[in-house]
Amino acid sequence: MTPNPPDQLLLATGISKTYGAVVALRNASLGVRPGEVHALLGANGAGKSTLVKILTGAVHPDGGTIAVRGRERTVHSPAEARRGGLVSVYQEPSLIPDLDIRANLRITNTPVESFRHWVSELGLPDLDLTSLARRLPLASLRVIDLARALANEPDVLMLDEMTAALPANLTERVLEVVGRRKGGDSSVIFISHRMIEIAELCDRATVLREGETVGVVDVTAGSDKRIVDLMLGPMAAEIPAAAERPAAAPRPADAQPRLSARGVSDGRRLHEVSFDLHPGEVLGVVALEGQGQDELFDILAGSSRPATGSLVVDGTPVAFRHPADAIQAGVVYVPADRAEALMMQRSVRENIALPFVAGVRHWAMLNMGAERKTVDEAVATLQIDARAGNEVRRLSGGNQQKVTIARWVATGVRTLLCFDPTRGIDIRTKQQIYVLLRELAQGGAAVLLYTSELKEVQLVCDRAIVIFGGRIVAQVAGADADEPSLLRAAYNLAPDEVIPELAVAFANPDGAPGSADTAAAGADPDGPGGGAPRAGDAPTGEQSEDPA
Amino acid sequence: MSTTATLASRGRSLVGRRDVLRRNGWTFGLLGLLAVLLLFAKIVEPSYGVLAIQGLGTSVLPLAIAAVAQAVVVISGGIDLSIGSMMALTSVVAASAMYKQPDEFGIVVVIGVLALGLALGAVNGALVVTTKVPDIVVTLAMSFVWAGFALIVRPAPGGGASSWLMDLAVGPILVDWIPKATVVMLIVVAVVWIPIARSRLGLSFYALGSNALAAFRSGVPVGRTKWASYVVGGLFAALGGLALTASTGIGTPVPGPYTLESVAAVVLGGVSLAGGRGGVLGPMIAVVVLQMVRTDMTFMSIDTNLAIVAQGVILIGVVMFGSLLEIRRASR
Amino acid sequence: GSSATPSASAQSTGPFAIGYSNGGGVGNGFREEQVCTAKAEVAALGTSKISGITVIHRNTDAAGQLSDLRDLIAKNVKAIVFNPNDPDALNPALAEAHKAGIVTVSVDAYVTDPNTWNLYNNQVKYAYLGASWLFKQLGGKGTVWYTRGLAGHPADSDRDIGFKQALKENPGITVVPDVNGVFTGWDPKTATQITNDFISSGQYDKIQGIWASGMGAQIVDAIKAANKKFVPIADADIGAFVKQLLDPADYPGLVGAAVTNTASVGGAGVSMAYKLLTGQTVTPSTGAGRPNTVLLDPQILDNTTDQGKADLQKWISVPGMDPLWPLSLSIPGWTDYNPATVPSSCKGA
Amino acid sequence: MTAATSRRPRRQTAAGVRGLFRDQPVIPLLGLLAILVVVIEVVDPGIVSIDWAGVIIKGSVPLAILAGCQTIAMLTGGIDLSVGAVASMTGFVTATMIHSPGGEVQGIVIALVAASLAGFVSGVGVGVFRVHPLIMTLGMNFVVLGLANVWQLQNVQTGAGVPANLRTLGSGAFVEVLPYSLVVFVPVMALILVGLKRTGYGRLLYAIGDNPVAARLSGARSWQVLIVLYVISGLLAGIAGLILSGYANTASVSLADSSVLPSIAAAVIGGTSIMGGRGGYAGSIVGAVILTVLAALLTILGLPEPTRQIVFGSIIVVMAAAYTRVTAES
Ligand SMILES: Nc1ncnc2c1ncn2[C@@H]1O[C@H](COP(=O)(O)OP(=O)(O)OP(=O)(O)O)[C@@H](O)[C@H]1O
Ligand SMILES: Nc1ncnc2c1ncn2[C@@H]1O[C@H](COP(=O)(O)OP(=O)(O)OP(=O)(O)O)[C@@H](O)[C@H]1O
Ligand SMILES: [Mg+2]
Ligand SMILES: [Mg+2]
Repeated sequence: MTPNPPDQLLLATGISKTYGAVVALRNASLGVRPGEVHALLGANGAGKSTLVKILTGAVHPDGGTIAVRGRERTVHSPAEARRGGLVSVYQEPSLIPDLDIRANLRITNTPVESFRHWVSELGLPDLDLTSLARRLPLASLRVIDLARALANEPDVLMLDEMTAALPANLTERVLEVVGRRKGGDSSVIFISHRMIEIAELCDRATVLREGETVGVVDVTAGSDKRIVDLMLGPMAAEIPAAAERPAAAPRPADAQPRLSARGVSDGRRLHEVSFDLHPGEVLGVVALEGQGQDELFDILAGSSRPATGSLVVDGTPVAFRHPADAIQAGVVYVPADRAEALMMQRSVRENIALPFVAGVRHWAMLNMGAERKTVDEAVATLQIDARAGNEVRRLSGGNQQKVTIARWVATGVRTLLCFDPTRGIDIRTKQQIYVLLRELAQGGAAVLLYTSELKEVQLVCDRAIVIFGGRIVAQVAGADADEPSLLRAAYNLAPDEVIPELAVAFANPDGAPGSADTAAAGADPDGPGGGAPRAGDAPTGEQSEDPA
Repeated sequence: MSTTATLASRGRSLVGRRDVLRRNGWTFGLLGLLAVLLLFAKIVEPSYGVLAIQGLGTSVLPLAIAAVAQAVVVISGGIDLSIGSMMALTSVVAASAMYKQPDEFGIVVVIGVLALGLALGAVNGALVVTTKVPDIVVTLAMSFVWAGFALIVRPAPGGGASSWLMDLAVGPILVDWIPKATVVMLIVVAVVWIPIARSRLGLSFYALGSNALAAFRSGVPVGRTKWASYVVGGLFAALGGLALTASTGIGTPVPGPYTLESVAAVVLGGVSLAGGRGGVLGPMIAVVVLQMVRTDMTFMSIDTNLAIVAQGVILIGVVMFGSLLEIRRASR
Repeated sequence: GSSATPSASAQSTGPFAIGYSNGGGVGNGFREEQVCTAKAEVAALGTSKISGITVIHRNTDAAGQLSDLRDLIAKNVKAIVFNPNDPDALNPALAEAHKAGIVTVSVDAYVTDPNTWNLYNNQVKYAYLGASWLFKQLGGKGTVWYTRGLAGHPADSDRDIGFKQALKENPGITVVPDVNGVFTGWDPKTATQITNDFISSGQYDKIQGIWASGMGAQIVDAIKAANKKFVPIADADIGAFVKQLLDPADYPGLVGAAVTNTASVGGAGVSMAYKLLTGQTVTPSTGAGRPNTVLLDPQILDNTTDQGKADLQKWISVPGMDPLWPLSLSIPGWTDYNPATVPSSCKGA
Repeated sequence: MTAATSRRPRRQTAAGVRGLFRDQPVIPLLGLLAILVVVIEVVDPGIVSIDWAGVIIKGSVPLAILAGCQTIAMLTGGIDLSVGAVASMTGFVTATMIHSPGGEVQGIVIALVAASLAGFVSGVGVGVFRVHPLIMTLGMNFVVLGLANVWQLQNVQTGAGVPANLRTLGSGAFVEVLPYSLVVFVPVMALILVGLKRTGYGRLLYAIGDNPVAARLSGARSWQVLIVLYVISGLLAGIAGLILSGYANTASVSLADSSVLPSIAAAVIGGTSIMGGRGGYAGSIVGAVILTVLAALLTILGLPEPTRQIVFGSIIVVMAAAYTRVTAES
């Protein structure tokens, strides 16, 4: 792009923020030009979210200056920022649960008409404005949040891990709508841990490391590696190579499965699901958003009971009434949502040790020494940055995620149910988690892994089952679980069909009219819509092959 | 158009309808219960009639208004344990100021007392917002402070009330069956609350109570809104104090049992103590229900101590019923 | 005051249903005993005269008692006996009762409603008697600790008047902490705590006497626990206190006087209601300062003389009564029951 | 909110101090207590002495135990408004039994069982039926008061009287200095402190208060924890009631009512979050002592009742505010 520095639309310099002892941001800077989509990248704990919060007045910086269109200004509150043209879609949906959508719009002075326009652009054309936010699925909330932001016609739109929890078709819409803004006089700041989206969407990228801006990169075909190196800095070297998956060990036919599901249904979204999970294997679960995988994991983890069907653990049939029963049977669960899994005000130690004390049998005196030992081991194994460790809420998202897993690793896990454990965390941490899962399997544990990041299947899983419309529609061996075929399976399409959304995604990257229909046509008529997050990975993958 | 949307929205419109029922269902239930209790009274005591209904209207007046005050604060995600004391203070001020004064002056006093209520609420709110001490603690402590001031104003009960004010609290209006007190109460509450509820402020109350962080990010001035909720609460507390003076004709410095009873009424009235949900009508009806329960027990000459027990059991029972509904809804 | 002219509507020959309203002090010895005496009187009069009594006893304020009275009116009772939470506040309901031809009797404190009869202990006199006795003990000079009841309560305010009358007559007496005294809130725990603090701060050593408003027993026990010498104390005829006065073994050197504050007003109220219902004449006390009022003059007894001790002993008529309950269980001319029946009549609705 | 209220730069050191205080809330509280004692000594020179301390402790013990009920309840995001009625009931029931043969011990046992039972019912309501603790315990307060009063009316004649041993326990002191109530309080205190810090059950109280979902997913059955919690709370209230009746040498069904609000205030001043998940018992104890000293100060100042109340309330706000500021979360 043009070397001579054009007028910056938004320029933040020397931003710093410390929380107690921890430095979230030290001298971070960010310059955004009019009409560009600007990526904000960084490992977990780099300070991305915090920076965005500062730019929109949600957090007040300790130091630094923010200038919009050359004029310096201090932003006191999100409302003020919005009036000044700085609007952010935060990571956590910021709609008010007990108000309906219309009220939510009113409270942000959002023009309803243009909101309607944007929300249908984004794929929810007949959203009912009178429904309570509390009752809407997360994905819809994210989209509504974005539509509301767009309807406020921001100069600078900031998206913090916007696509992290979105189904494929919605992700496509978001990327496409955002892409369309290029070249205008407003710009977008885009935070994501998915390089592929960055490559598809962004013009330039600012990279944060440990709260500091370490580089600004023009996003081009080859810039990925550069960016990763910047993000990880010296650590880059230590990245473990993608775990070597040994050829699936030949299993005697009569080998007893660790956990088997027999015709499990929940009565609503899950139908007749049966599979075996063997010791020493990582079994992947692939599904578009809302195909019943949540219900399946809830049942396996003992959070809810199956309507019909049965579970068998180590050959003995079980009926879980409560997660405690599952844990008793050695079946443990790592939810995707940290807020569900962690006691934010308590220490890393207490969080990891929680399962030790849960049962009535363990209500008596604790063996502090033994506990410390186990916990420290777990912290070491997962390389948790516990600087801010006496209150988990002060850890960064990535480190919080590690704590949720450490809890079970510490107890010596037999059967591990992981629901999208790498959601919204950085490459390095992801790698660590892959390796960990493999090691657990090697150690004889059985791992069931739902992932929304399809390439993880090939990296980590011995085999994968694909769920669609609440039924298992395919089983794929890990080796040949390449993304296109997984995606086809996930959409329940015959191998030869193209996936229309993918076609759209690169047929007209700048969003030609009509793309909406094609994209919609892609979703299966009767299956609940939604899609594989990261489906966006596919197109550019193929783009290089045959530019349409 | 996309299937996500259709499905989602289909599901949603169903949900939507359930919401409508859900939002008012509890209030309807209370009205039903009230009808039953009234019928029961009529059966046990056939002479139960016009006078009793008018008495009912007067009896519930102070607590009903106190419940509204509490509801406003709770909806906004707070709680005010100083309502009883604020009522005592405003009531003694009113009674002392009106004592042996011409009726016209009474109007001035009423306005002054309402202003006082706003001021008391403003102090509570300012303390809650600026000190960041949990509102339960702040208002609990302030309940001592306001009660102290009440004792300074009037070491002993006494004073007087303008005749027109007392007239407002007793007797029928239009028809014998309509207690004037109830009509007055509904009008006053409507005049104060409806404009607020329709305004951006009312919306902010619910937003704040529902999720403070989301509210802040949506541009709700969190501090000011929380403060405002206490101010409005204070205003209603002052109205409650006036209701006390109106129905008794005097002011009593020792706070009545209104603080905790208002909390109970608010919960029985379908307002979530977590904030963000409910309205002011439910709590008012809940107060009438509580009063009728007492009346029915009196008619049945139930041992007065067992009546106290029953009061507790009913409080627990109704809320238990409510949370059972919640649990069942959640499990479905 | 003029003699009673019972309302025509009331002139009938029973049996009458009676309502009883007590607006506070659930569990409080005085208030509970009051209700018991009322029930005892009903039993004594018999079902031919009183068909039954409906008691509403709960902790509430004047407004709350208004609604209780209205419930009783709606219940069609022929008479309502009540212990008022306020002299003026209940008048609206009382007027409604009068319209409905219901006889109303206020006990333990007066109300200003012209049609209601009042029957109560003279609280001004209560304080005056005790204070005068105390001041006389001190020979008219010295420092007295003035411990009161519940700030803002009518009875407490009346007693304050009486105390100050006696004080005016004894210029040599100084009052600590000040003329407005310190409030126990009629709460035993507070009374104990205040006394402990008073003692530990050394102030106790500087006083020669204590005037108490019903918490005497707690104060004496606190002094005993601190191993201090007793100073003369005037209080009410609460069982625990009188026992202390009569127990030189456990309370050596304790000199004190007990002023009656009988809870039998409950029973007396019922019998007065019956008299009025049946058109018997009731002669109001002269000098009550208000019409339709019967003042029960308190008596005072002390343990300085053997005679006094003997009379105090007589007060403990029903053995083993709850120590927090006032002793004098009957009012000559006003109560018809046998004091021994009071405890048993507490049971049941 | 947190973001909304975050402030301008702070010195690292200040942050350090703050961190220390956040983890050791007792330190600033002891500071406040010291200040109060100094004030009281200034107001009334020579008052602060061994026996004065004894008197303060005597007065603090029942309050501190009741504050214990509130502390453990608050850690789970709850509260216990029934302690007043339960404590009074326990003292009263015991007193009505002393005349029956072997009544004293028997009475105490029966009373404590009754107290635990009341707690059990609250626990079932809160833990199983998910009734809000504020409402559940408020209701129980009515129930217990009513039943206790029925009991009183049934037993007026048995002639209640506080057992001599309870009187010694509540108001006596070893060589006029060390209150005997410490004999009961110290073990209770130790149990609660250790229980919260060193036992699995204590951990679960924090866990449930902080994040019930996480606790559930980790295999904790919160209803069990809550039922046990309110039983313990009832039992503690009962013990407090016994000491209180000895302290005032009085058995009345409303004896402890005036201690409920102070017990909550003590726990909150002690740094236990009424929202759950944060706090501890050490702070509550200091809180209770602070409130007792404060009451003593007000008595010594001989302020008229209205002023007493105003000062009492204001000081609670000021101290809670100061404490919150010192330990504020960034
Ligand atoms: N409230 C807080 N108190 C203490 N430390 C904090 C707080 N918030 C953030 N931090 C620290 O600041 C650093 C940046 O955190 P932040 O979550 O903003 O980074 P991030 O780029 O969003 O990381 P992630 O991708 O894992 O979310 C981390 O080390 C985190 O522990
Ligand atoms: N103002 C604040 N006060 C207290 N805690 C904060 C504040 N800001 C952030 N935090 C905490 O710091 C942690 C990290 O902050 P941030 O929200 O920036 O990252 P994150 O949400 O973890 O991002 P990601 O989802 O990418 O991992 C969060 O757990 C949050 O609770
Ligand atoms: Mg982030
Ligand atoms: Mg983050």
